Amino acid sequence: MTEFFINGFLVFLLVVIALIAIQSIKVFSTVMLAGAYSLISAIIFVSLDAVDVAFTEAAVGAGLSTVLYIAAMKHLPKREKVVNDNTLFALVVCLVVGCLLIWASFDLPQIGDPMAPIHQHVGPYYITNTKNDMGIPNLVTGVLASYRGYDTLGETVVIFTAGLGVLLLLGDGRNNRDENE
Amino acid sequence: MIHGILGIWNYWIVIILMMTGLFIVISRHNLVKKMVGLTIFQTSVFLFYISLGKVQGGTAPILTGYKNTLYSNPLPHVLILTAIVVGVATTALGLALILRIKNEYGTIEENEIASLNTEENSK
Amino acid sequence: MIDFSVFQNSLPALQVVVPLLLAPVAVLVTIPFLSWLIALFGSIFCLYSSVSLFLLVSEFGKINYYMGGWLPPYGIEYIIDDASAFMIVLISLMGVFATTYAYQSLKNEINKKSQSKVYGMWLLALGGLLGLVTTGDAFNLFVFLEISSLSSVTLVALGSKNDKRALTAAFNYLLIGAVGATFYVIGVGLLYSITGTLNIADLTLKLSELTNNNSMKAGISFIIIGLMVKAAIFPLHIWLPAAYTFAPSAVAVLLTATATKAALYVLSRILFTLLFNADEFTVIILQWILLPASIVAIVFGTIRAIFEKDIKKLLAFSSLSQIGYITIGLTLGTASGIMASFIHIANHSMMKAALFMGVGAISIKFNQSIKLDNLKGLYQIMPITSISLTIVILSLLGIPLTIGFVSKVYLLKAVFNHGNWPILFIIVVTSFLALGYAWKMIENIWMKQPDNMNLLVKEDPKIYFPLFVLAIFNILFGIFAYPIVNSAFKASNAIFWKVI
Amino acid sequence: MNDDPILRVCTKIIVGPIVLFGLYVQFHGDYGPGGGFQAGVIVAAGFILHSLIFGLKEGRKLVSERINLIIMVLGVLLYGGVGLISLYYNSEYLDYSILAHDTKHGQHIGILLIEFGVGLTVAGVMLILFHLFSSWKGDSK
Repeated sequence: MTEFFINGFLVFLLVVIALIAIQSIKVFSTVMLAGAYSLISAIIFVSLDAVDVAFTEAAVGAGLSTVLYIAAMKHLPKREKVVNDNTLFALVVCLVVGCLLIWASFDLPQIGDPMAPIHQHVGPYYITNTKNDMGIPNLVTGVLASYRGYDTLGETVVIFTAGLGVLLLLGDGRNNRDENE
Repeated sequence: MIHGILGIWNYWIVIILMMTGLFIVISRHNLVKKMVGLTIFQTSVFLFYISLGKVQGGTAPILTGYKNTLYSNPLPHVLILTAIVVGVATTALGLALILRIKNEYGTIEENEIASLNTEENSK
Repeated sequence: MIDFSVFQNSLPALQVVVPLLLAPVAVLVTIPFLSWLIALFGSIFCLYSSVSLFLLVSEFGKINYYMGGWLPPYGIEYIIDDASAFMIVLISLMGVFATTYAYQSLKNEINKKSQSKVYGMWLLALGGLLGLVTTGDAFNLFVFLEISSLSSVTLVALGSKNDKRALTAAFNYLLIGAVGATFYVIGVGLLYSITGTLNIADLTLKLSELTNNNSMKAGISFIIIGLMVKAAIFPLHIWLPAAYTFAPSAVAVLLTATATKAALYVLSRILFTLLFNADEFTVIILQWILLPASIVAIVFGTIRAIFEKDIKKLLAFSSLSQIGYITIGLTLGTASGIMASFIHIANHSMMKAALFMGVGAISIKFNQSIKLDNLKGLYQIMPITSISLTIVILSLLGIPLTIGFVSKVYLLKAVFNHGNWPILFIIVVTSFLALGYAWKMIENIWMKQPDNMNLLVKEDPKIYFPLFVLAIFNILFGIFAYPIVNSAFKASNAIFWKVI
Repeated sequence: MNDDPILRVCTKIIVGPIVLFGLYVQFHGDYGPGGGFQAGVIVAAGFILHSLIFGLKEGRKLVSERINLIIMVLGVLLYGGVGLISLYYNSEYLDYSILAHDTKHGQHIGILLIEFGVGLTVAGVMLILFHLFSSWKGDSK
């Protein structure tokens, strides 16, 4: 029961943060809120048994993204100019999509139900076979690196693409300036 | 029965969080806020996946060596690890573009940029 | 001594992995020409492997390749069947053309310092698209979707050297693409939660056991919305015109010939594998969402193109309407409809790639964004480019003896067999309306005197060679349509009947 | 960049342990939580801290942009290369079983190798991102 209340409180915090992020006109504080959002999500991931994900979310989502945001904010205006001409459209889109999802949620398995399809098919295979196949206890590493290793290769390529892209976008401008100086 | 209602409620909160993120992306004109909205949207989707993987009374999917331990499903965790990295890649590229846009246009408000673009088009 | 024959068995993996691994090498080599050679080698290797896979598949049937040796649904599976073989041959062929063209074009449009990195990006985009088409795993598809979109966003943004609007175009592409990809992930999550699997074949099997499940319907809808963003289908196309207009011309060639086509293929695959189990729901998606969207796209795109002065934008809006023709074939829900779509996917990528190459060749001479006026008297300045462009424009219109005609015939035949007269009418009328923008270009090229004779520069064979070859292809496959039609027929059967 | 002696001394003391912790997370990832991504980010964080306190120029003396790029590239090539080795031994792409005499051992070696590749790329990319973002001043337009 304690766990339930702690989780409830954390989720409540998430909702509050998201709502403040809509309202706030200070861009800088929105950026910090996004960092807090990631960090609280990471705590929720721990309570949902996803330790590896929590670790990554805390390091990447709350840590590194925030660093990048702050470094970028140095050159960007700190306040946004509020024009609310899109609100109705956005509201309609979100309501439609949200209702579609809520409608879908009625046929979703209940959270934590051990009889849910995902705990019956494919998932159990990893739990029973990882030890025999590769002899390592961390199932997430096993699935990530070997069973779905190709996904991880793709992901490494994605992060490489992003690095290369930012290098092309920001690196060359800087090099030009250095030559001028 | 209480458990049943709770099972659905969790999804609803995640859905509300997703929609707040999407709302920020669509309604705000400030490009940085759009990126923040996207981050919130994506992080909420991660929450959705991770809550799928949870097993009641289970532990983290790291083998303990004891028999009859109940583990949560590792597969959603793997998928979300991938998605987190993809998310940060998108954020980095988006921020780089925003910096360049600020440099060229002098503003990062979408409606001002749009009117500058129309000027450019009519040239 | 390395025995290369062992690699023959792994072509399904290599055709994706080789460009992805050559990309970092191309980045490390700082000499642009060498990087370009690496990119060219990569694309030629892809062509070689995809053609040999195509031949293998047409002889021995579907190839399943298990990454890491793990059987599906536990591991990731690659599927090469008639349909995906058709697509990888198309993508890698257009990749070779675009890469050949890219060297001279990018040399003019991009800083020397960043050129070798651009070729790395180029290879990443190519590899991402090939992976997107061949993967048999729903989540792996997302990863490749992101590789291809992040790399194409960067490539589009590189147009900012000439025009700052490329940056906003790229940002919109990134943002809309990211929201679309997130929708796709939500959809996959919903389907995963009710089936427990990510392998598309296994997913189809598991979904066919479920009937009338909200999560299934919502999940498929989310996946389709996500893919519609990538394929630029009507209400979600907003990123496309600006991205094509302001990207460097070589990039526009690559994107128009491969990126949207790959997304359209994936969409058709999802529509007819996952969706076809849910009967009346299928009808709703096809008849009430995709069909109106494609009709509006055709009409809107054609009309916008008629009133457009900027040629690149004109071509982008024309692409929008041509994508509409492709999706109309899909909405018929018949094998002949899918076949018509596949023929048009191949033909349209050949036509539009050639058109963007021609426009790029002109923009090098004029060194600015080009309006219709800049085409005036082009036949005096660049005769071969003019002839090739004219052939391709005629092909776009659907004049007999060109591939455009083949597309139109098969599309009309499919619609006719389906008996949907209003659609038939719309296709015929919009084809005539397309004359509106096509004629403007032809008129300017052939019937006007050039404004400024200073522009009388010799045209560069390195630029017009790929364009000229594509123009010849436009006629060649218009007369001998058998190879494209036959492979599209097999592809549509593979998708529609799920045989072989 | 920052002249506060306390910060400078503390940073000197703490950068080493941070990188060490990153390596622990890297190579202990198959037993506990962690792996290439997390380790890459942590190692990058160590270098980022160094650059924050001693200045970007000092940071670039430690890892020049060229070396940074090479680290990024090596990670991807290491990962892809392990896959190619499997092909050479007539197995499927990324099948690590052939890396040692028995499959279980081979898998373990393969996982360590590719995780190291991931770690290299992630660390390289994160570091280069930080440097690009913080050294960006905009053109003089």
